[in-house]
Amino acid sequence: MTPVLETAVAPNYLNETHGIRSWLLTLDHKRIGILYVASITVFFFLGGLFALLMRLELLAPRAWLLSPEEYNKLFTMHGIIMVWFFLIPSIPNTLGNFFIPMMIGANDVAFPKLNLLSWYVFNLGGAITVFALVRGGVDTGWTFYTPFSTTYSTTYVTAAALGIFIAGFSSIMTGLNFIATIHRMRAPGMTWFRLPMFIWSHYATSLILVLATPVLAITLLMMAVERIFQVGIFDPALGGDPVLFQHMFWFYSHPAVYIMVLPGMAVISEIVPTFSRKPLFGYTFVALASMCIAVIGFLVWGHHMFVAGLSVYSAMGFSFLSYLVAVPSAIKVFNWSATMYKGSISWDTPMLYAIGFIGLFTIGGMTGLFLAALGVDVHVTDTYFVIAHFHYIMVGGTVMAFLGGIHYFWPKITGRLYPEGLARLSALIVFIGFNLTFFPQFVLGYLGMPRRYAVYPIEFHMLNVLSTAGASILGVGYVFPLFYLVWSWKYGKKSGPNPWRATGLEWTSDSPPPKENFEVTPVVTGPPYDFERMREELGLG
Amino acid sequence: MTAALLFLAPSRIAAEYDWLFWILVTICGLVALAIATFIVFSAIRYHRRSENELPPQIRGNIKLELTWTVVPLIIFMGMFAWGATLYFDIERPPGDATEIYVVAKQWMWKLQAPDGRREIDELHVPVGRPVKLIMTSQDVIHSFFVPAFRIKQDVLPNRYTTIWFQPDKPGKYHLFCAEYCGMKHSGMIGYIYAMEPREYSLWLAQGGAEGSLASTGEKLFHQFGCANCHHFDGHGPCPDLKGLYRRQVLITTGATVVADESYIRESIVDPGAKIVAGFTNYMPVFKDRLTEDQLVALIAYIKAIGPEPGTQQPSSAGDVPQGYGAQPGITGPGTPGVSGDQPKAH
Amino acid sequence: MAEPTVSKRTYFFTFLSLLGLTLLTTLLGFLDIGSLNTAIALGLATVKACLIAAFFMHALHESRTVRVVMFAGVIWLLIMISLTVVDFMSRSW
Amino acid sequence: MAEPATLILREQFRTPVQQRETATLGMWIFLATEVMLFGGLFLAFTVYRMYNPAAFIQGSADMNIMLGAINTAVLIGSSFTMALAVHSAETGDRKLLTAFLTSTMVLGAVFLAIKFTEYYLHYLDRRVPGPGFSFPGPEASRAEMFFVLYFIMTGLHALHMFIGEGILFSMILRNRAGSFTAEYHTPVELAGLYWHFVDVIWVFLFAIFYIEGLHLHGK
Repeated sequence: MTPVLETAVAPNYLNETHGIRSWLLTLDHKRIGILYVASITVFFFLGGLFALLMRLELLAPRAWLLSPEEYNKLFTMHGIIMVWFFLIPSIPNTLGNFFIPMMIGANDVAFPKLNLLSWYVFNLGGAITVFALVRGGVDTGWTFYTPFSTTYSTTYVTAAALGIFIAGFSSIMTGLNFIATIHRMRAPGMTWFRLPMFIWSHYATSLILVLATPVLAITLLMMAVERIFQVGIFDPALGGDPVLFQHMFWFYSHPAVYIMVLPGMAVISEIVPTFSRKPLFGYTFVALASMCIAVIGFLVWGHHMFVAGLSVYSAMGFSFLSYLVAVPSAIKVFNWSATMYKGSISWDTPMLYAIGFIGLFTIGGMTGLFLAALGVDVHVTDTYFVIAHFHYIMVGGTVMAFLGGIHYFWPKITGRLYPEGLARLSALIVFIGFNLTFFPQFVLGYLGMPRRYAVYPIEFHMLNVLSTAGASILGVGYVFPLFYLVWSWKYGKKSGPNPWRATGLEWTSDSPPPKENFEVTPVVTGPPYDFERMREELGLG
Repeated sequence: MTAALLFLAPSRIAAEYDWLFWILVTICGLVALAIATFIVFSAIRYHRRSENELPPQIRGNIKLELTWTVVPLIIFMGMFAWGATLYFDIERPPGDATEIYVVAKQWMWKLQAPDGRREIDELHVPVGRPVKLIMTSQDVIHSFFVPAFRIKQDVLPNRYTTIWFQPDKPGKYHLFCAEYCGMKHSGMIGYIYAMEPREYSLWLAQGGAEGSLASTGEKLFHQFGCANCHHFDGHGPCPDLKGLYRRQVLITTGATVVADESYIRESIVDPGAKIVAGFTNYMPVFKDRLTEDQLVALIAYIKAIGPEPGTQQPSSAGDVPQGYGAQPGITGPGTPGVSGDQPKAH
Repeated sequence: MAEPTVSKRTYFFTFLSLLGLTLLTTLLGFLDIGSLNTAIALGLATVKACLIAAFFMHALHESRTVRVVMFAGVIWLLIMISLTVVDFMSRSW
Repeated sequence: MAEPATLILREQFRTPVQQRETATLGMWIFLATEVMLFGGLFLAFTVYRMYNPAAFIQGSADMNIMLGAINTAVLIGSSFTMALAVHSAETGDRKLLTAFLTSTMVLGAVFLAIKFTEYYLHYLDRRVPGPGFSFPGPEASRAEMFFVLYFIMTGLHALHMFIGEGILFSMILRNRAGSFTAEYHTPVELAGLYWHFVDVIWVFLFAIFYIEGLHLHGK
């Protein structure tokens, strides 16, 4: 039996069954992960298209391409689609779905049917949102602030809210599934402190998903009831308090930021050790930092409301807690850096994305310190400073991590290698384009350009042109991987089970893995990131 | 404009703000630079030289971990304390500030001085005097943002929020709406003109007359029959409004509330909400019968009723002593005064 | 699994206690004791909820993990309500 | 009696105990999400109750305590029969299981019937928020918020009851098909958890909507 023959015919999750039905009705977490990749790719490029149109409009200070109404709808739809239909499911539902069971040595998630249902529910929510978009769009901003959303907007607010409401159930199902899986499905010997950091971070993410998402659901429901029946809940004209809406909205939406970035941290915590060939520095501290972020992250939502009419004392409390939640993020950055120190660092594409992530996340996190400082927040909140800040976290952080993770896990998912040179080039393009797009926005914000402005005073012109120039470069950087990854699925070099010499259980299985993940249930005997085991394989034994 | 904003802070708050801001930029910039240098250094210095390398397997160091937990925490606490102090300064207006009433609506700012001057999307103020803005919205949430003064405050319907500034340098400063408020959000822009006192009085002299805000309020007070029940001798069927402003009021539920602008407003539009202890509520609901502009005038009048009827109330109108109530109201050049406003269809 | 988790007897006494507490809640509600009314109503409701959880829902027999999940739900609810209410209460300070 | 054929061990699990514990954990996590879902409404209630104490107490005094108390008793009774259903499942008594599930369903239906009677009475009293709303006394405008929250919260609870009835019905069908044994009856336990949870929510709704204004009766 020659090796070539073996890899050619080895049954795996991709070739075991064929046809559309076998995909649409699959209960295999790996296939569901790929279904999610397809869905979120569509939403990502849709949301990206909106962003590009917005940047084009902002090329000139006056309305030259779009009317203010169209611009308002574009930033709303960009926000809604990117937040709920790309960022939140981006890493957990694709890489998380695929690799959580593999990393803990299980052959599937706890509730496979729920997993598939979650994908259908997600697409249903997306379809309804896109329907709202096609019928005329929404112009409330992704934050749906009342009373504008309940009383004044004449656009498809209810339909969009319904789409998000439904997608929320998909989030809840995924979070529930992951928690149950991580608690109950671990292989023998896989104790909590032997779990890869990827699992810890996803566990923290799932906690937030299940505890925060229901609050969004009920908030949107109340908003819709108010809008449809014109009874008072949040509208002050009807006896309500619009600040209550903001409390409820940010009780979800601030933790949601951690839903988006924790999985990014999960991926980086895998890539950095593998490509430094060193265990993750301060494993216990990084693991606990994830949990701290998940818990303290629930106590800080008020920092979105410092100028919204929050009481001064309440604002002080929220500011204080916001600084506390910055500590675990700092701990993570320091530990990733320390992991690289004295390592054996390869410059493969995933590592380039990881390095980019650490740098950009650091800038994003540190500008968060500005926004958490009460007095400083007053001037820069609701300006482009905030836009730049959260794009450094969401795009510079999560999207970089997603791309890094896709490249890192690509050989495991497809059994093929992507073209390394092209991939490095596009990583570089993304990094340059990103900084050119968003760094000028920090300056714009400090100079006082408010967000959500379709037209703007002339003094902000130059920086906006720079930003738009960056956006076009960024766009190219995102289209590249789409093409070469699809190409390499068929024509890429065969990778073998462990091209990176990584340590996790997922790399002990074939590439692509068999349907049941492992031939025999693995038994775990040692700590994670155990590169010592490799000594013999490396010829150093 | 841009350069002025960056380097010439036109108010004390703005100058203090810039201090904190640039110190934060320096600290964060240095740390970010250090991290970036360390990572790039590691990536180059420890670049993998052969496929068979196995570097020393270091798993952690407790002392280091504690250091980079505690040190950032201490720095963060410093940032928190400084930021909170500045915030208190921004949020708490000095007692002698000129009070400007701001009514925001889609998509314009209506600003009224105590002497009755009305401006739209423009505000003329003399330098060197604190200005307090008492703001409400007629429709959705807006946000009053003057980048040059580093101040911003959301403007909410059915409630008064306040912010203050004191321009120290003359100039023309942008006023933006910073909370998305619908189609022409980006058009809800205006200017604050800070003028030398001499120019300011010249400018004042150009305008036409209109009654002071409080005297408009007094007219409304009689027109709507408020005076029939609210007597100033303490014997009427309704609470005596003398010296009400800023006083602690005991209400029927046993709680006390401070009679600030929001309380007075609530007591007019929805009298039953917080009834003064010992009184029965006979008052009609004025919810849809008064415009925001009329409410503002009424509140200015009620605030102006000092402890003795007829005397001027010192604390709220302190900074316009010579003109208050007596001086003819003046409208800014080129800005027609608006009376009432268009009904808003929901 | 031959041995049932909770005996019929316990179920029956739980049921009786719940009915008794409902009656007590209702009767005490008729007294005019100011804000104590609310406190008593909510306090007794909490006792009833605990009885249902402990016996009907077998919470006492569940694993530690499940108990953590229960407490997490309640604690997060309290976080949301208390931090929001603090804002509304301290606005006029 | 144990019938091995009905004990389905799904392929992702290694042992039946693991399968059962995972399912129970999943259900409890779901209930935690439900706590947060209703939690948002309880938060809104707390805030507006704080704003308008008099209106909320008067609104509560407007409730029909007789129907409310009876309904609470009915729902507690249904929880009792549900607990007994789980008991019968544990002892493998299929006949009793069907009997108890059916009585739980009947009691649930009685609850819903009474609840909708109440809604109808509110409708006759013009207590339904909207243009037709009316409430005696000076608190009318603020009492509307009480009724908005009342209808949303009890309505969402009633929706959960309907879903619960559906779940119970499917349990009865599965039991008649012989799916449950003393060894395998996890679905019945989970249905029980759900049903009891809906009961817990009602206990709090009863306290905040019916009890607070009772002392105003007869005044």
